[in-house]
Amino acid sequence: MKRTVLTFIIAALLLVLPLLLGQVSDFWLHVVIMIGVFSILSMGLNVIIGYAGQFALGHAAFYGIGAYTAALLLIHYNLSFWLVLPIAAVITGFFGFLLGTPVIRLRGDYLGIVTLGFGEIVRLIFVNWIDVTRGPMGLPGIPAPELFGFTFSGKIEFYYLILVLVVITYIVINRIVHSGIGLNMLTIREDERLAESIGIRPNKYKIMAFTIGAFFAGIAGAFWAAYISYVSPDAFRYMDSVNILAMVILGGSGNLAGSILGASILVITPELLRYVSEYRMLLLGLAIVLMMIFKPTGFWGEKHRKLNFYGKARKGEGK
Amino acid sequence: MLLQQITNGLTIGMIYALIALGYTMVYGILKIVNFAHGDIYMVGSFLGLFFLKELHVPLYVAFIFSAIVTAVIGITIERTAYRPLRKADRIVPLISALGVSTFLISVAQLIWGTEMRPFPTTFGSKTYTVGTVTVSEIQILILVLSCILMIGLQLFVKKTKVGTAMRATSISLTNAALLGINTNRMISLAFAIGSALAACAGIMVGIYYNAVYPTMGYMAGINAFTAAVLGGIGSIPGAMLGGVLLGLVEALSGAYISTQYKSVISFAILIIVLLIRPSGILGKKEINKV
Amino acid sequence: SNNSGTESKSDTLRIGLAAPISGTQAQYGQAFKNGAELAAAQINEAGGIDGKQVQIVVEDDKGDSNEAVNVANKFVSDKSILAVVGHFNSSATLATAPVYNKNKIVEISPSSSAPGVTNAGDYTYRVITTDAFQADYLADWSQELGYSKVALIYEQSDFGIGLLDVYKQSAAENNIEIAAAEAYNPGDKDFSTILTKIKAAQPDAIFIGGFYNEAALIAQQAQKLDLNVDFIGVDSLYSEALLELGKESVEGFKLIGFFYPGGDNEKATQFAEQYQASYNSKPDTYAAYAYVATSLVIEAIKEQGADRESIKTFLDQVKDYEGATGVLSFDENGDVVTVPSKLKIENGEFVLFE
Amino acid sequence: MENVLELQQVSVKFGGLVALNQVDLTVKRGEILAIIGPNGAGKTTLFNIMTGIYQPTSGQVLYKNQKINKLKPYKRVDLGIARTFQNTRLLKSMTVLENVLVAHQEVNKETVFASIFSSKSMQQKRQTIVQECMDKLEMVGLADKAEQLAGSLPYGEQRLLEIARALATGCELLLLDEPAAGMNQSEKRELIKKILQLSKQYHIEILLIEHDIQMIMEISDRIVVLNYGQKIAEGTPQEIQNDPQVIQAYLGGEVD
Amino acid sequence: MTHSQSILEIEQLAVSYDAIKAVKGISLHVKQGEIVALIGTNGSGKTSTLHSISGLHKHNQGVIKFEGKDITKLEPHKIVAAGISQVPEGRGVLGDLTVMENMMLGSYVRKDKKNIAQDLQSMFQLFPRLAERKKQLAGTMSGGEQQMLAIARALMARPKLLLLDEPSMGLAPIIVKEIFQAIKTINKDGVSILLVEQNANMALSAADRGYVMETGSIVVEDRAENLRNNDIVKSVYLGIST
Ligand SMILES: Nc1ncnc2c1ncn2[C@@H]1O[C@H](COP(=O)(O)OP(=O)(O)OP(=O)(O)O)[C@@H](O)[C@H]1O
Ligand SMILES: Nc1ncnc2c1ncn2[C@@H]1O[C@H](COP(=O)(O)OP(=O)(O)OP(=O)(O)O)[C@@H](O)[C@H]1O
Ligand SMILES: [Mg+2]
Ligand SMILES: [Mg+2]
Repeated sequence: MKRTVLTFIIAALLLVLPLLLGQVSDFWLHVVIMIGVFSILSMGLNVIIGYAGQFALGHAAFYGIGAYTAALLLIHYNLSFWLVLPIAAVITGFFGFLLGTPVIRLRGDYLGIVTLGFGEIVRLIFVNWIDVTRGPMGLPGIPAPELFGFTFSGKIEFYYLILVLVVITYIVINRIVHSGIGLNMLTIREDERLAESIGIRPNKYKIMAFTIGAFFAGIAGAFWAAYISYVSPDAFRYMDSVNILAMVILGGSGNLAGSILGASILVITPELLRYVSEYRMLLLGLAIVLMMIFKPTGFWGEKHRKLNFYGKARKGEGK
Repeated sequence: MLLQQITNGLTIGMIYALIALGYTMVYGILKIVNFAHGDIYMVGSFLGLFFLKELHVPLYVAFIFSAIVTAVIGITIERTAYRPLRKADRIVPLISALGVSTFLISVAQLIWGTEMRPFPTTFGSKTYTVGTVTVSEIQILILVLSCILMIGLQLFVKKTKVGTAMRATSISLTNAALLGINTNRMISLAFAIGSALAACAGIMVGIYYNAVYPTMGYMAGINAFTAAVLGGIGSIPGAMLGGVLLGLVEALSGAYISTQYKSVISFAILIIVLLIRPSGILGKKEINKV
Repeated sequence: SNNSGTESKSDTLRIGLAAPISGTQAQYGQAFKNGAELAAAQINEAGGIDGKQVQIVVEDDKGDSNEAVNVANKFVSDKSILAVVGHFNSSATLATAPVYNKNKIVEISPSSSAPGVTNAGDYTYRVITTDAFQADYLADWSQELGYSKVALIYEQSDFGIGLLDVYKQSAAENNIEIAAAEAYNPGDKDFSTILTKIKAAQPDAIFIGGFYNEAALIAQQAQKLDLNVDFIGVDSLYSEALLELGKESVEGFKLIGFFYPGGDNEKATQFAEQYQASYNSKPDTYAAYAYVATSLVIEAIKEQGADRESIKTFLDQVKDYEGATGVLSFDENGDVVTVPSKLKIENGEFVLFE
Repeated sequence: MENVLELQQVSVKFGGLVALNQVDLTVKRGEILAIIGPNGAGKTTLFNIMTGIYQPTSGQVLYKNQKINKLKPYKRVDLGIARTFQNTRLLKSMTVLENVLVAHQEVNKETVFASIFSSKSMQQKRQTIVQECMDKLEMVGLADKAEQLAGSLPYGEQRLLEIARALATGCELLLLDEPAAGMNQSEKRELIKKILQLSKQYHIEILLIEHDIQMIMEISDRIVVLNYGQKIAEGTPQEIQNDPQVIQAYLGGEVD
Repeated sequence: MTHSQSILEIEQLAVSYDAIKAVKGISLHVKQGEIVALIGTNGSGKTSTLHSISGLHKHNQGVIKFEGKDITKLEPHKIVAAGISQVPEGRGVLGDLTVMENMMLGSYVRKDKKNIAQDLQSMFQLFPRLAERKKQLAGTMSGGEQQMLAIARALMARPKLLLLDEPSMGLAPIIVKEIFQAIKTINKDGVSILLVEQNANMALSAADRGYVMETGSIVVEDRAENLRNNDIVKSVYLGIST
């Protein structure tokens, strides 16, 4: 009951937020939109890291693939954004599958470095495949989405779009991780060998995690391309991957709401710290260390993981 | 040209290896990837610069001082940023390390500025030409010192009591403590050694390129991490081999294939090697006994 | 949410400066900041504009288009910001151009030289010439210098590639053979592979299509490899750092310069002196460009009042403005029109070539 | 009696060490077969061969007359082979119930599509799954701890949870590696009852490694004795108890 | 109560894990030269007690004294250095090290270097299997072999007090007999022993005294031979129906 009320209040707030922020400044609306983009990215990565336990350091590459796919389709083929969005997601998901298939044999840090390498390779392809990507010059002039003949021109439209995308992402991933799939992923995260000996195919679920994570990164990328109307390789660097990773961990790996929280913290904090100019990065560094020390399992860690695979089947859950 | 390229590659490789050694030290014992390691290397390099330029000490003294101060910094970082997270998931210190890295870079920028700084020593610039190959003094120093440090470290870890105790600590903190090992001290020691090695690498690189700057740890860190993994993370000869291999691959692919794609090629090779040997070239296979 | 035309009500005149204050390009950001702040300090010392002080509002874009867009949004939604000086990278300028143009606020880049910036929008200006211009100029000069075989080392960025493309084309017209064209990725510090390759090709000169830091490393490493050729480059090499880092290895470098103190441009000499007095170091090209860009905005406010739109009007009308980087005007695309000098390094100093 | 599992001339080598040497072994329908032998005799290795953790260096493994030598561990679970571990292996940060759920075959069959558009029938199915898993917990006496984290269970209960988990796979052949280790006599008593119940009531074949000779005598239908990787004896509890070779190698001189 | 000749003295020890109270204020002691058995049902808090003694678990109440000195707050490695060794539940061998390295680490805190080689020989005599497998990685040893290693390693420290957590677990009967024989021998050499065991029969026949724990409390304390005739002990731990 209390939960429903809370959900309702949050929903109402989110709906009127742009009006409130519109009064303050466009900038904060932009920040909120960025939170949305990173929430999708970190929720996707959470499936890979928080649930399947696969250490992936190349998430920005998927984000980039989504953005470039969308940009190229929108610029060269004049397709509707509403068609491009799912296509970009599917193509990116396919890349997730492609990456996942060979590397699932690797564990821990070995996987980390390979995904990092994958991320760099993808970025270098963006940089060097000039005929298609225009290399470091990037792709400018990506057309804005249209809906019923109405062109998205302001931030408010993009805000509602990202809101819808975040909600869909949350619901879909939430259902997946709270199903048998999620349970099996958790098992693999904890003990892969054990998983095998109770009948779970680790490879299947690892690839699935990569595919799901990449799919949603593709959505975020496509949105970003349309929103900024320009893509260039420097937005998809290794540091961006690490940043998304930090969002997952800080918010609490294995908890989707945590990912949104993590994205919010790590998008807002640097913006707030702009007021201290020279000391900005120094304080950001300190802030990250302090947050981790005080919340080693993230703000909403594992403990908040809802055991609702069995939903109402068992009442009185929790501790 | 081939021989010259091999020499070039070997030198870069040795530098990667030296940084990778520190990586492997810390990784070997705590099983965390110390993302801040590259930045510790940067700090070591700046400290070397400071001792040479401000205190006018001889080069070898600069090496020693910088190694000591950097070791202390390494220990401090471990105490403040990693130790409180000992019980947390292995991935958590990684993020904390990221914070440390950001912090170190900005501190360096505040103290030393953002510009690239030259290294105030004339040592190392003398060159020798043998046939078609030109080698500089500093390249020779890098090769020799790296080998000495590696062999010394390997003997220390494998043959001494303290070394064995360090390895015990890396396997299980609890069980090592039950044998009377001061695990905290072992961890501090690993950080100290890793950081001191990074400082040595930092100074040598500073001399080699005659350039020190706050973000120098970034690429170095990634390359060293790659080298450590390629050779088998946690293995000292592995770090060495991985570093040298990476350096050679970069030089040769740059020379004969494409300079734009040389990182692509070295990552591709890394991936292929790992697919064949999932724990790196000299890495130990995971014990598979239930 | 259209903010153009709103008169600032506070007593300060605020100009935005977007630059990579942190990250791997922080040094250029620092130069930007110094140059821009010097321009503001000078007008403020002189009593400001109509009694109002000029304030430079610095925002860090890390040289990353993601961050740059954040910064742009921050600037445009702050109604007191009159114009923005920045960004450093062409990709950042391109990424933010839609934001500035939509909000009708001038963005004047001191350093984004990529050809693409030309069409970025009506409110996008720059005080640096395009890569095309400089590369073309350099190719002509190369012929005058009598080079018949030139090797290129360029940064794999919009900047380097831009230079490469144009130089290659103009070189062909000037009967210069391109002996090799080798790219490096931003952040690379080891050029021994590239140089060994180039050594084998035996060129007359090497064109460095990158920044002064890398140029210094390249020269030093070339020396260690016993590679003795001429080096040429564009204005991105003009920095005290090149001399300090490169020492005797950069002796004889030939480069195009727009900013050159100590020559016949008094403004440049003045700026260099004032800069030296304020920051105790010599300015590089980027500090000078940022100074010029900021000065132009200040000039606009002085002439046309503190209003976003009228700053644009002013810039469109600028004719033969005498600044630290030479005499300049803007064409209809907001690109600068100006004439460079030829420089070389002699006895550890930049001197006029001839 | 038909053979459920059959090992033919199975050998396992680790470097120079022969852990199993040409072992023949059959598990017959409905029986409880105990494997005993000194430490390091190769008992656990035998389990590892059967469950696919190790591949035999030579020899054949047959399950219901089908060759399963090369089958991955999870495929063998599909066929109906499940096990517990000598050193307990639980998902310590997950709850007791979740530890059992993850082993349930139906949980493995859920698809992405179905879980996103989670239907009524799916919800019902999940309820059945949970109920079945609770039954397994009930059986080992851990139902009231379903919501506790597995890592906080005392050692003995961790072993019971392993059994519940193995049962949740819907196995037909259950391999228990020292299930009574760390239990006292009365707890062992309980365990014996449960094993017998599993065997007789649920018709599960059980293969059991144990060092508690009294317990072995009480529950096993047949005993196989290993020593240095070799099968040195096989027979009924009575036969084994009086086998001089067994007494000498394993029991140590006297017989209780 | 004080026991002047006690080597280990625990007073009102309480151990908790977050909300769970595993040990609820127990007092026990081990006299110099004694073997004391601690038996109890699953989850009664035996391991928790041992962990508190060796300093692995710190969220305790109460006082633990060793040779009269308060060790409650000492770090684990200092406690080992003071003379307490533990054979942990689940063996705790260092899997990636060889058998030999594990053994040598056992003597890590020893000051008398001379006798180490000799002690090593006597351990190898006690457990010939370990001598055969000096170079094998401890993690690949069989369960029982690991148990032998854990015991031998703890003894290499030449402790004054040895804490054994279920040493007979996973061992073949013949080895169990040998180990209990060894425990008695070690004890004769002057080492005091606190023995946690499920094999109550063996434990009580080796011990001088014993405690019985249930759900965090000590319910019976007596001389070992008396405990063997205690009704509860007989039915629950010895499996003799009364
Ligand atoms: N992966 C491995 N590498 C090397 N040796 C191994 C490996 N696995 C097992 N061994 C050796 O093989 C032998 C048999 O081991 P196994 O675990 O099967 O013994 P066990 O009969 O189960 O003994 P216990 O009763 O002590 O558990 C042992 O000597 C062990 O050291
Ligand atoms: N790490 C832990 N976290 C939470 N609870 C724990 C933890 N370790 C033990 N417990 C709880 O403390 C109680 C005592 O456990 P302990 O391991 O001391 O029992 P024990 O007597 O050694 O049992 P066993 O004979 O099974 O080894 C149990 O209820 C157990 O669930
Ligand atoms: Mg075994
Ligand atoms: Mg216990």
